[in-house]
Amino acid sequence: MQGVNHFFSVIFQNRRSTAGLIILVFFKLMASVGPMVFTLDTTVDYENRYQMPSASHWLGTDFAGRDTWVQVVYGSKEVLTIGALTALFTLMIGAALGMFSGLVGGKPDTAIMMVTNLFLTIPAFPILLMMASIFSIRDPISFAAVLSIWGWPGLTRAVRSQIITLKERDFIVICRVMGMSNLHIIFKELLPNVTSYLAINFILIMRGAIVGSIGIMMMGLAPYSPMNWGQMLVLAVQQTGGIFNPNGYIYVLSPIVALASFQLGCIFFANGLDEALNPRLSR
Amino acid sequence: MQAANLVEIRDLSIQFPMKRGVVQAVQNVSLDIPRGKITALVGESGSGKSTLASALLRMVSSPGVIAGGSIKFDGTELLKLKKRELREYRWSQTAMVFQAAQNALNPVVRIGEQFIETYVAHKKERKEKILDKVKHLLDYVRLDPNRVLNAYPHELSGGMKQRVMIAFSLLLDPKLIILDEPTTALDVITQEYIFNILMQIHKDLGITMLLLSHDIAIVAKAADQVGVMYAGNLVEVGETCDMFAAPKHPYTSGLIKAAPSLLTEAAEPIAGSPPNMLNTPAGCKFHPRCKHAMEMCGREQPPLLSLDNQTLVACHLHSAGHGTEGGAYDIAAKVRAY
Amino acid sequence: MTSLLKLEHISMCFDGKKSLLGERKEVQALSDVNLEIKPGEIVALVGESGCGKTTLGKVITGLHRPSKGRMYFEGKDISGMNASELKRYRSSVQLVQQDSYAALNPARTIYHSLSAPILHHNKVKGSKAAKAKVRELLETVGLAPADLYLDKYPHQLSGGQRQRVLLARAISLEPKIIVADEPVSMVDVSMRLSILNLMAELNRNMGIAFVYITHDLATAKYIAQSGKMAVVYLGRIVEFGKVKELLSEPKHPYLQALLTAVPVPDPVVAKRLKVLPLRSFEMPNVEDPPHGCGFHPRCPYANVRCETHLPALDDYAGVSVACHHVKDVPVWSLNS
Amino acid sequence: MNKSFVLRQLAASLLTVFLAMILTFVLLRLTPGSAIDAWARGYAAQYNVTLEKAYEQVALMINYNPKEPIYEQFITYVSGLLKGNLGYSMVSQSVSVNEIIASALPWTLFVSSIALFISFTIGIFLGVQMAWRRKSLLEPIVSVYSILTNAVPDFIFAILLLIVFSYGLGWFPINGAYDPFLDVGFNLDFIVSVFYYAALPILTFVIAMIGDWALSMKGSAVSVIGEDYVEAARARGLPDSVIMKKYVRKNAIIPLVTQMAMALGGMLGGAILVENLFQYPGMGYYMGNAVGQRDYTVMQGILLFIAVTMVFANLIADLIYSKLDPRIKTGG
Amino acid sequence: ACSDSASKSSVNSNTAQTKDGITSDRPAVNKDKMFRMTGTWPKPPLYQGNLYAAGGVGIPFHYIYEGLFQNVRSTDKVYNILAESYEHKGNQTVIKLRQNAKWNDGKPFTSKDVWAFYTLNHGVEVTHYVKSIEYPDDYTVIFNWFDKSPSDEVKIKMIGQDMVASIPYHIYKAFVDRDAALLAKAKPHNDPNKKTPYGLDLTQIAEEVGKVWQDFMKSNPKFPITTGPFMVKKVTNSDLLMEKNPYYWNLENIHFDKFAMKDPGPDPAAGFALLRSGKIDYMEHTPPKDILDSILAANEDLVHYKTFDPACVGMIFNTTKAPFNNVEFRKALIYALDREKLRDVGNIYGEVPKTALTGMAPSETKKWVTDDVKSKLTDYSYNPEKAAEILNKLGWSKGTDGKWRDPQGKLPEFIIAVNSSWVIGVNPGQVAAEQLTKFGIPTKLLAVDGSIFYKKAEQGEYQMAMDFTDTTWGTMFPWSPLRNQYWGLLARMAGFQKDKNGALDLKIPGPDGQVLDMEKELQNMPYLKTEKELQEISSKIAWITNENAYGVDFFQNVTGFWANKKTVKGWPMEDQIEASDRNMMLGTTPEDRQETADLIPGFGNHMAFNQGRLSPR
Ligand SMILES: Nc1ncnc2c1ncn2[C@@H]1O[C@H](COP(=O)(O)OP(=O)(O)OP(=O)(O)O)[C@@H](O)[C@H]1O
Ligand SMILES: Nc1ncnc2c1ncn2[C@@H]1O[C@H](COP(=O)(O)OP(=O)(O)OP(=O)(O)O)[C@@H](O)[C@H]1O
Ligand SMILES: [Mg+2]
Ligand SMILES: [Mg+2]
Repeated sequence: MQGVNHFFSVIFQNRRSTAGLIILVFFKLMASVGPMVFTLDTTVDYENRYQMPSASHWLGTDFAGRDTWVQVVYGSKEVLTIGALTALFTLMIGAALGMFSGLVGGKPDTAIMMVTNLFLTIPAFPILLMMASIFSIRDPISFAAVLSIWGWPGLTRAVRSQIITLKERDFIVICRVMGMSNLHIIFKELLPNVTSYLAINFILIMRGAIVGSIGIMMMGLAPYSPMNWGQMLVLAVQQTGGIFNPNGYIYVLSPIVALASFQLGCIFFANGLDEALNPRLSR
Repeated sequence: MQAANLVEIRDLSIQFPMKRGVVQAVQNVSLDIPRGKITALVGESGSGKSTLASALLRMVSSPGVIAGGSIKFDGTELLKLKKRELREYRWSQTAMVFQAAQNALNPVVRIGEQFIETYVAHKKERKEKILDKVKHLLDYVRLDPNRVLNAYPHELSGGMKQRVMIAFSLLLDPKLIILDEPTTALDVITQEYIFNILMQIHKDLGITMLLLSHDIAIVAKAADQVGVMYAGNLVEVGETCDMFAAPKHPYTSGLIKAAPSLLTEAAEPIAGSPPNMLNTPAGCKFHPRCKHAMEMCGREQPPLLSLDNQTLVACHLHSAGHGTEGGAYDIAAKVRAY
Repeated sequence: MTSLLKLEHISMCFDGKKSLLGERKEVQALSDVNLEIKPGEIVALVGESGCGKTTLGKVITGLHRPSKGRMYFEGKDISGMNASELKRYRSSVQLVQQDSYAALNPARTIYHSLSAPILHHNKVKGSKAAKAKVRELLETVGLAPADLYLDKYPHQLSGGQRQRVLLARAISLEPKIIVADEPVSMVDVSMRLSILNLMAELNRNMGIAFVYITHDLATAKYIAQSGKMAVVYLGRIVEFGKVKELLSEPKHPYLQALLTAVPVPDPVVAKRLKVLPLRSFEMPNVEDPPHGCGFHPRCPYANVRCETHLPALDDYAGVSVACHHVKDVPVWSLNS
Repeated sequence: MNKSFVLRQLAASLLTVFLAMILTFVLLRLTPGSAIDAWARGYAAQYNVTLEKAYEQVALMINYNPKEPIYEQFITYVSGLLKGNLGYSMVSQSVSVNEIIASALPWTLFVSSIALFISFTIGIFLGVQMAWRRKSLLEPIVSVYSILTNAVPDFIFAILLLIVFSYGLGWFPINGAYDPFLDVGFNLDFIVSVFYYAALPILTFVIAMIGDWALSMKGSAVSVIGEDYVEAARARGLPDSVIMKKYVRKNAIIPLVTQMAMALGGMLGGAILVENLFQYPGMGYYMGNAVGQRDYTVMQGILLFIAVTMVFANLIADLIYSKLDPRIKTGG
Repeated sequence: ACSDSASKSSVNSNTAQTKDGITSDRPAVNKDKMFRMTGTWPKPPLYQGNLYAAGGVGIPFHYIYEGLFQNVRSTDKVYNILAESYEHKGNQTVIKLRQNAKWNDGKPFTSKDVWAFYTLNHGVEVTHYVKSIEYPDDYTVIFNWFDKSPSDEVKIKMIGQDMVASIPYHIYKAFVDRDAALLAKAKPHNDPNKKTPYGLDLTQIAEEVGKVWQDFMKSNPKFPITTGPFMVKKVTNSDLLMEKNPYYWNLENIHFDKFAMKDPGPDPAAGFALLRSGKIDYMEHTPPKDILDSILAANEDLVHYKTFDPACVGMIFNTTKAPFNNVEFRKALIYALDREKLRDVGNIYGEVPKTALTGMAPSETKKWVTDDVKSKLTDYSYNPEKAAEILNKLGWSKGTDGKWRDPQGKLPEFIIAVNSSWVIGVNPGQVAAEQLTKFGIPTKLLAVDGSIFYKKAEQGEYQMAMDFTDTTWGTMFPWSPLRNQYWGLLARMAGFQKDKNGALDLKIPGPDGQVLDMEKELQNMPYLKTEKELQEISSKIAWITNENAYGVDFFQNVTGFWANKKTVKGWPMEDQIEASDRNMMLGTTPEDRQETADLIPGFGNHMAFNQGRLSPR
């Protein structure tokens, strides 16, 4: 409890991280509560396409006369889900391998690092495209799985080097002197020291995954899901001529702005998170 | 006729505004550094020694600010120097041997070049001429110039780097050299060796030195005059021998007694722990740890007063109304065992 | 009384920097070290930086497996111990490190750091008992009232307080011996003595033997007044004996040089210019140590024999010294 | 430079390349419903041959016979690779992957090295300025800029640049690598046209990368500025310009060298969408087409090629690194 | 040379354009006599000069290759191209070739080349109906049909499908001769229903024939050797340059010296930008209305033409999957779709039919369905009440949550699958899924990658699959769309039963109650001689298709093209351009439609050029 209070007090001390938190909470609410507040009416209303913002259409309407704001709201859910799942998968693989590799050392470490380096040398984006066509993407889970397949190596390397420095630290050495078990060392001593790092990475991977998912949509390798910012962007930019219609600019910009502000929130929050979760910095 | 004091610090205050409050790293400190002498500042870690010294170069690290006071260096007011004057002043007037000398050299530039670029920043000179001078200086600190000049810093041992730094400090024939714990990271033999060199330099060149240390034994060895700092305050200033013979401030005597020595068996720690600099006690900063603390110590901060011509002390035991109570504690001269 | 811990011909060799194709340089951190520690004894290990003190400490605590030699704990060879004996050895030999900040997990509270080992070793059962025990430990090391410290993070304590926490942790498993590796070199001057006093107290009251590692001879003298002292040079013990005798009458030229270099907090004595009885101030390269006596390149008394023959650690006037010239080396005194 | 260090690095690099071979090989074999089966079936239908025959023909094109045991397949594949044969396009079967890479690589190298150089130079400059003047407006501006450029995929910039400068103002060509009406060769008109046509792609990459470089450099420079030697340099009265150049920049740039190698590799393979928008005949363009057409051999060949490039770029980065940083003198 | 207005002079130099939109005596705008358009092609190093090699030669195809005849899609007109004349003599068709036709390398085009084409590329449809093809002299080709032969009209249209001048004998002699020798070894199988080349049993030689074909494919000149009006000169990623073929048999009609093609890439905006800036003279694409208007507004020289695409965007039900195996259920779904809205997001110019699916494009039913049957075709216009009524009758019930449950009380969840890269399909598909969901039948659109979609759709993986429906590409007679529906991909999507011989096993009562064997009727169609016979059978099939609701047309597609009237003249209906505000209506008269269709490369290849219709201004 005290920890939670402390956490928020640190977050709120920093203007950036406060802004970040507010933005993220806003999007989280958008994704969870939004669909209950706004009703999605997908009925085509061609006559009223590309309308400018008004009281009834906060962000105007799209190429088929549907409310853009509501689409952004409904889209946030899928975007956030994909991002969060990707981050989760990546973290699970990346952190587990990194910790194992760093702690065990020796041959397993060499082998894991070899594979990690290998993955790092083969560019991610083409592989993403390849994966997207190998495993047909159907839902946010498979989307996230594909996005995380090539996402873990960087994290593994970073976690490993963290663990290696931690491992030599005196407080871990003492654990060995005192005959503590490896499990204790991993979960009670090491993990708390990398949580802040992992939490920041969670946010950052999430944000990378969202950009990646848009690339995949752009190449037409992901399922059509108009309530996804990425797909909205693809539709607006490539398929419906939003960029040729001055009235369509709001429609084109909506997903971009939503994306950019979400990422802004991620980065700002990550800045503060480091301080909040890291007792050393919070003097 | 030159003034006897090279540096006169008056009422200097330096603050570090932090998120959780302001650190008063140096508080109303007044200190004279006599020309041609070695003045030492002792005090625990965090007592403000380095901060005070950095003010002499006008290099208080951010977010620190000099909140008030004045520093007269050889008659010039340092705090009023313009940017350009300041740059010229640094190193040519006051040089410094840093606390972490290990890291005071640019790791990717050869040492010789660092000497040259520093020289050139201040005076026009031919490269060969400069090199001659540098070689001379390196010789002086008993290093092999040919090897050192072409070396990168990491190729030298800690003791060697420290000696390079000493040579460096002499490069522009400054009037004052600040030695900020020049041997903390080194072991005893190297420490002794380096102090021998420093003393030699002092003897040969008569340069004024300001030595910062928390090791009372080092101070005893090197300094002519000692200032004792506690929590940003200067609590006592006096001649070295006088001070060791008869420390006036309870903290000073505590420090002297707390130093284990090969000479004596007895030693006694100072109770309590150093103050939190963000939240220092009211009144005399030392009173929570002081055996002789009185009611007024928690209320009023004692001023630094002159006891006689030589010694200054900031302690209510010695301020006017309480002078008689000095007998309450016995810091009479110790009988040496030898 | 049998020895608590006995080291026989211990050598420790580290691989130098790796190079796949090039030759592998080795660092001989310890060579043929013999040392005996009796229950409740204080042994100070002194020597220059890099001479192998920490390595020896780590060998004793079982963190390094020596490359040669045997180590006996209560008469039993460590390498031949079964699991329960090993467990006993492990909890009987504890370590206190130099950097109290690094030695505590920054992400966990003092209570967590202290309770984990005792719970793990079943010294207490349940969190209630653990809390009581931790309180007791904290109070033993002078951190009273304990409740003030339980929920603090390491960075919220001062250096001296943290060092006390380390000692509390070290004694929590009721050890027989504590290796204290420069426990006060990073503690503020004003508080060094109190930590040393605490250690002496633990030694006296609980009968815990201490191996006190330092390069500060003055503190070594302070804590090991009645104990013993081993002077380590380039991985070897070059002089060993009672602290008092060693300090009043150092035999080995190296110890003499060390003592000369120690500054004394007395301006009258200190200001006399001392001449170090040394030919060179630089330590030899550990990767390529000199032949014969490791000290010969720096020793003012060295001769050809020193360059070729390694002196053995022999008894001489009640202390053990490893020097060919014990008899010829002039008597040293602080004033010389 | 230590010889054994270089050799060791080289050995590690070769091992990675070998693993990359295995990985791309495995990836191809993993493709759904076996792309090779599908290919062979299609082949049999199209050319009216038996399935067996089709497999043989397909085997010729992909460098190994999918009917053989895996290790033999791999050996055939690798021996093909050793002869420098990356296989043939599955779509245009008379064209080898080698030919495709040979025609694409120069364009990509041209654009990405210029873009990298420009963005790196500007980024470094901005980064040092940001670190040096902590309170200036530059910091927040560049940070927000960098966040935005990271948030928006780079092809969006390409589209925007096209809309403004090409479609709108008409200052730059719509796409292509050079004026088709000019003779290809070493003549001034042609060279000018090559630069003219590359301007927007380069600008796209520069816009997308500057922020990152600036931020990386800022991070690195801030930690350098916190180092004692910078403080010491100031104490020595060195002018700011010297400190910034010789102390801050020289030290802060070192960790970025490896990033640079990675960035180059990333651009070789990652510029799919951008190169496609500009119809720029680089690696990403062919990669994108191969992905679109499921031309697995081409994808595999290009991936392998990029992996090899990356490995050696890293190797070179390591060597440069140890040149720049005298502290890294590895080896016994 | 055929410029009709060059001589007209205008005194008023301010009036740059005369009433009919043609410039006067000002210097030529298009000095280079260049025609510029957008297109795609395999990018070097993948570009090569063999039409049959994988990847082909791209859009330039339409301007460089020729056949004996040219069929025009949508209007069904046939032009003589390399054939000067033809004559049906019993079971023979004798074709006289133009004597002045040459390959672009200067070699004459002869009957041997025609023979070579049908020998090497013996898989084309015509060969299934002929015993042999002879070339008695250099300029005569004789097709010897089997005894039971298609109608004369069909014969010519079948030959018209083939780009005969694409395998120059002088280049591919070795392969042609090898193949001819192999074919000579094969024995006839004497079964007229088995459609094989020249009635031969090829199983014995299949392997060797395959080898020849494969070797042929790998033998590529750098650029195609063709007889068409233009020839490829230079290829880069973004540009392809062609020049007038100096050997062209009808050279005086070709008014352009150069022909430049630009690939705008994946961003449609690039193409539009080229148009606006006047950098191209022609582009095929009908963008959404807003884009169209903005482009027209941006460049006054542009004109947009439209024409009906004889195909619909629609979807097919998988009749093997419950509940789609129930025709009433299928009907209910169709009634629940508001197809006007689907059209709005798909292609605003498209037209929504009242019928569900007739097997042929709605615009064609006018011609091929008799009035009698027309009146019997069920009207499937949007009618949710009717849909609900049907569902209720089927035992479905609508819950309070607004969702329908099947008779077992289960909540259905349906999928409409579509090829994700099919731009005009995806949006209407999504809206269709939303409409069904809103109606109370939860449905999702599954946009599947093209590489997987067709395979899975054929295997009956999806309940509803989208594609072009009622397609009438190739030649226009009703056989083509109908066989598409019952034999082709659409049939497999619908899951029609087949017997063990692979024949369609579908016997259904027609409008008059008489049961039709669909396989037999379709097999017989090409042999029908009169239009009346054709109308009769196609009417019946149209009725059957519509009543059985195998699928639903969302809307009939409209395609169009852009023209630049400043640089090129001769565009269709030039006199109406200003009147219709440069966005031309769908051609109303057959002549207008013909003129427009001829110009679209996908419809009429290079007719616009070799008839001299277009010329530089
Ligand atoms: N850059 C800084 N930012 C914030 N606080 C600082 C900074 N530099 C010094 N301080 C604070 O100022 C006080 C005095 O520090 P200073 O370094 O002068 O002490 P010191 O006596 O030199 O200690 P040490 O013996 O450890 O070198 C300390 O409390 C420290 O926390
Ligand atoms: N893990 C290791 N790998 C390689 N060499 C090592 C290792 N640990 C110590 N050494 C080397 O062994 C020698 C002895 O080191 P040790 O740490 O024991 O010295 P020390 O006496 O404790 O020095 P200090 O007073 O600086 O702590 C040194 O030369 C050191 O470089
Ligand atoms: Mg300091
Ligand atoms: Mg040590």
